[in-house]
Amino acid sequence: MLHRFANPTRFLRIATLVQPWMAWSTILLAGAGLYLGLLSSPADYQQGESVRIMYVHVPAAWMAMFCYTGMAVSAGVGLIWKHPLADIAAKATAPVGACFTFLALFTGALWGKPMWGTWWVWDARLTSMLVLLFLYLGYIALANAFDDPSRGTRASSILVLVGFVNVPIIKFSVDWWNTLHQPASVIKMDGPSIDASMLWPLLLMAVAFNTYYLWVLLIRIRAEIVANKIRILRLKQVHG
Amino acid sequence: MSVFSGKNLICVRGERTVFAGLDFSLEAGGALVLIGHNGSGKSSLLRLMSGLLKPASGTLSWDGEETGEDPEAHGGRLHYVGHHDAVKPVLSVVENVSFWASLRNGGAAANEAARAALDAFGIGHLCDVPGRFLSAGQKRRVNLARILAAPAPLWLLDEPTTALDRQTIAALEATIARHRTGGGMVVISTHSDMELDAFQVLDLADYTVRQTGLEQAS
Amino acid sequence: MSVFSGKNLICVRGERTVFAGLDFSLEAGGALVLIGHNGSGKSSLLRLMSGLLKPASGTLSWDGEETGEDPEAHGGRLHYVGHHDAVKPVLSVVENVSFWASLRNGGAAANEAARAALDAFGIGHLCDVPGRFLSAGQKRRVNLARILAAPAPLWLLDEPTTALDRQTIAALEATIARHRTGGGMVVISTHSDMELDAFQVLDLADYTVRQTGLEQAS
Amino acid sequence: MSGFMSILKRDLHLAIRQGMDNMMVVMFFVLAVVLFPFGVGPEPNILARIAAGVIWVAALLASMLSLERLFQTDYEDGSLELLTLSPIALEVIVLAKITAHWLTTGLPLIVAAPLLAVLLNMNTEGFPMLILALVLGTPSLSLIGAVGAALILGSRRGGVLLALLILPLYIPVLIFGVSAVDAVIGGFESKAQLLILSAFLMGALPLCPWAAAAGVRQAIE
Amino acid sequence: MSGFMSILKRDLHLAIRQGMDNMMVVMFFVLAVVLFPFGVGPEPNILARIAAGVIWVAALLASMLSLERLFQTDYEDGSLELLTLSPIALEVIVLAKITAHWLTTGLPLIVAAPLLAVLLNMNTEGFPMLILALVLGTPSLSLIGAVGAALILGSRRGGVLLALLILPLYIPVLIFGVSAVDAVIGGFESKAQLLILSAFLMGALPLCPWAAAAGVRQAIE
Ligand code: HEM
Ligand SMILES: Nc1ncnc2c1ncn2[C@@H]1O[C@H](COP(=O)(O)OP(=O)(O)OP(=O)(O)O)[C@@H](O)[C@H]1O
Ligand SMILES: Nc1ncnc2c1ncn2[C@@H]1O[C@H](COP(=O)(O)OP(=O)(O)OP(=O)(O)O)[C@@H](O)[C@H]1O
Ligand SMILES: [Mg+2]
Ligand SMILES: [Mg+2]
Repeated sequence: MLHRFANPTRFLRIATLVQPWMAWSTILLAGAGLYLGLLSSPADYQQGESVRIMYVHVPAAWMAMFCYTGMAVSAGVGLIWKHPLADIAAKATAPVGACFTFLALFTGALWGKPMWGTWWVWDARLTSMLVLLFLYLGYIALANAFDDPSRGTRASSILVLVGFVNVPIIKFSVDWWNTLHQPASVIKMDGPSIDASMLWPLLLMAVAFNTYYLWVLLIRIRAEIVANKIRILRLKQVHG
Repeated sequence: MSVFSGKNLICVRGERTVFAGLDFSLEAGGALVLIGHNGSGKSSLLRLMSGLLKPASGTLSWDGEETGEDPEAHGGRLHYVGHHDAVKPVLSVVENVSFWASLRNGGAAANEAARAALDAFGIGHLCDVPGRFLSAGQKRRVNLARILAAPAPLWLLDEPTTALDRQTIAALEATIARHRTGGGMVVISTHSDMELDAFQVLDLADYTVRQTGLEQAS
Repeated sequence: MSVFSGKNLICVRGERTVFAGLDFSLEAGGALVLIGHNGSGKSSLLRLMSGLLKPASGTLSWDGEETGEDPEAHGGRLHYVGHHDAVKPVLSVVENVSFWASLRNGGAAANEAARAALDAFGIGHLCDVPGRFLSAGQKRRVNLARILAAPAPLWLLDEPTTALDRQTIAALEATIARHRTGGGMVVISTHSDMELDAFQVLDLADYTVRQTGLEQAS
Repeated sequence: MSGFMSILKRDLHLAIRQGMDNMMVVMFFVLAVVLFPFGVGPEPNILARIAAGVIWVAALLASMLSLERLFQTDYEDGSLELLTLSPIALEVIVLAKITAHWLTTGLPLIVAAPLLAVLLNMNTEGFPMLILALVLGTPSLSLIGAVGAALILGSRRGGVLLALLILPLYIPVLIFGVSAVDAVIGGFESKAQLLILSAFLMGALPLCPWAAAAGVRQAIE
Repeated sequence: MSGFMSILKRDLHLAIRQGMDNMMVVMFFVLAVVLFPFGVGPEPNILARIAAGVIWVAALLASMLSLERLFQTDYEDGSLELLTLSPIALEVIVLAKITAHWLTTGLPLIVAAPLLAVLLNMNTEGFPMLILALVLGTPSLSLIGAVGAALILGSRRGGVLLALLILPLYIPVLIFGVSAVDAVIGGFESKAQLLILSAFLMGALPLCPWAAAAGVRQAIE
């Protein structure tokens, strides 16, 4: 059994070192981003104050897709190279990603009410984003649906890979179909088309969301490794 | 002293008569071993005795009273071990056994009884392991522990030694002997040798009952 | 002459190591009998040999080539008999067997091969009976007929005598002897005695392999 | 009575150990409702018009799906045989299993319903009645479904067959459940519908466990 | 190729022997659609408006229900292990099983659809497109569903979990299937939708058998 957790043990040492850095950068970046975004940046000439929802909505939406991509990569690594850490990382990411997705949906709906006059429309981007939330939930459900946890890991890894088809659809849905949702204005080929006074707080928040994710991820991975160890010790105890 | 007997039993399965005109009678402390080639109707007869299967005709009676009249009372006085082990994968071994015991003991000391029964079959150390982690033989032992955890006078065992190792078969034989000394009855179907004291053999090839002394079955 | 061998096999199930550092080697015409108490890992080792389970580490090889490289080829050269009998209740006995034969023989004489195999296990008369009407032992015989209906050099049998009557066990022993004379190999797990010629015994208590002459197993 | 409690406790125990499983019934319910806007298009007024109907149909389907396994696992692993052979009346055993099932799936469904009503733009006046109708209706669904679940034991393709057997029996519950909500939204009384739903429940309570027990008995022959 | 045919033949054989079972998928489909007039009331114009959506949603649910057992029985009776150990590539085996499944359930569904469309008052102009869209869409449903069916093998609460896994993946098929029909009824072109449905099918055809085979392999460990 030891060989399986040789790597995680080394990982635990590194994680202990990195974790406080992540915590502090999250606090500082989010503080700065929120200050710039909510207080010092201008209100939009079209959208008024409600534009400030953007500073949460857009990073959350990015993170939702980023987390799923990360899960797909980890799942692939876990399936092909059987790296235990990759499986644990995928499993630990899922709830965080689901929360980001929910946050993006929720803030989007909040924003939609003043902008489009309705909480929800069934257009391609919103729909594919909702599908993403269900994919996260399906992953979590499948990973926990087996008596043998390693079975759950393998089955759900395959699911993530199949569901990854959805990510490019979210990203490019606004280009393929004309919808209510506006197309990309930050991440695109010919540079961002957004004013610097809005771009900076947005980018700060995006980085803050990222460090927050890494922070939580480290905590969750550590917890998962410890839980695994406990389970194995307990099994050893009862089986002698 | 209680008597369990069947008269002129006919069993029909899948529109085919498996056996007809079968008689048997068993007294307290007795043992009946069913032998016969594959498909001769041993499992069918055991299910019939338990009340799971209804005979096409003929009567089964306990102390002269027909068992079909009060199926709950009959269920309460027997233990049946079939091909399935009824072990829940998410419950621990002791929870599995004590649930069955609690249905009969009224829940009182079910837990202690379960632990004692598991010890008797040599899996006391697995008490807190979930059922999903067990091998074929370990599951069978849990199933056998169930019949020890709550007393009942009549045991119906369908090939109980399946998947068991030598040691556990010996433990089972000892358990059966104790049960009979206490006035219990047992009906067993088996293809392999089991060491029992004075028992009757019912050969399903010709429905004859032979009395056997201190020899080996089958 | 082909050789089937495993080196330094480690098997992990449910996050627990079942066995570690296990070696074995089997030549054409050889037989390996797995013994060990309940839960010692006999079934796990057989599944590992078949490729259904992947070893946590260690290698399995056939004529020096790793079996994991080409799982279809490995599947083609073995027959596995596990705890489930894979008998479809709505198909007749001969349809059941000939389907499995047709996957290997390319469908040609699958039907005749199936009938011959069923005769060998004494259930030729049940050929047209649907699977749902079979008793436990009859199902097991259908499963065993499957491995006779299409030839394969390696037989992996997990407690094949379960539910069989004496006569059929003798028929199985004869079949295994014929298979080995023709250069086949066989790996068997068992708790009961089987009569085999010169075979190796692998005891899962201590992973030692013993060579046995013309005696009884276990 | 102690037998009833033993089995109820064990079934709740199993449900809790299996953690996610009951959540999943609710999630199916949510998903089935959410499919409709995809299917019929997002126009709020049409959605509002069919909201109560869609929620009830989804509740029916969810209840049906989850009932499929009510006896199935016990049947497959041999527990059902042993339960039948226990000294407790089979009717009591069946009733305990149904109760456990409703507590772990029916209740969460009722909690989720108002959220879905919001999603479908349902008139908020109908909310209390929706919940009340579900409280009266879902136990009937569980009871009726149990009969179907017992009847299909041992048959292959269980799910679809079960659907076929019990969906027609579900229809009256559906009709009065929906019309209770629609009546309130339309500004009418809905006492009559509630009385009928209660009458169903009162009728199903003694009848269904008995029929389900008979079904179980013939399945394990 | 002969392996593919062997398995296809055997699965069709099993389906025919089990007689009622495939009929039942169709009957579930019919019943689920028929529930709607009860649920949303019998007004013809509302029914006509939601007809295509309801038929597609019912087709999704029927397909999902019937797929639950695609590998289940083979898994439980040990046949799946033996199939995996046969000299035929598992991907081919899976594809053969999916084909047999579609032939025995997808096709009858397509035949029944126009009847239900009449029942729901759907505009007759949409009928040919409804059939065409179903012909292109249902194979994708079978293919995607097979992946889910493989992944849930051996899990607790199969049916509901399956719903959770594959309904989200069904949504795109639903959306384009419905909008193809609605476009024709509204007097527009629906080539784009048909192209997208075909693209789905082309994508699913190589991807899904592969993923399903991977799922089966890990399930029988
Ligand atoms: C629940 C509804 C909504 C969902 C699910 C949603 C989803 C998303 C997603 C996934 C992105 C990331 C796109 C990318 O990286 O290319 C995004 C970005 C964005 N969303 Fe939303 N959104 C919603 C509502 C809204 C509303 C109402 C507005 C305002 C009118 C809005 C404005 C934006 C903006 C400005 C971006 C940044 C685009 C960019 O610069 O790349 N969203 N949204
Ligand atoms: N599916 C499983 N998941 C986790 N652990 C398992 C599983 N199956 C078996 N085990 C465990 O692996 C060990 C070996 O089991 P295995 O079935 O190989 O034993 P066995 O030697 O065949 O025993 P038996 O004689 O009882 O058939 C046992 O301790 C068992 O508890
Ligand atoms: N469910 C069933 N439906 C129809 N016929 C059955 C059924 N089960 C068994 N049979 C038939 O009834 C006869 C007796 O079967 P039974 O299972 O009682 O035999 P058995 O003596 O226990 O055999 P074994 O030693 O193989 O376990 C057999 O011929 C069998 O074909
Ligand atoms: Mg038998
Ligand atoms: Mg074993």
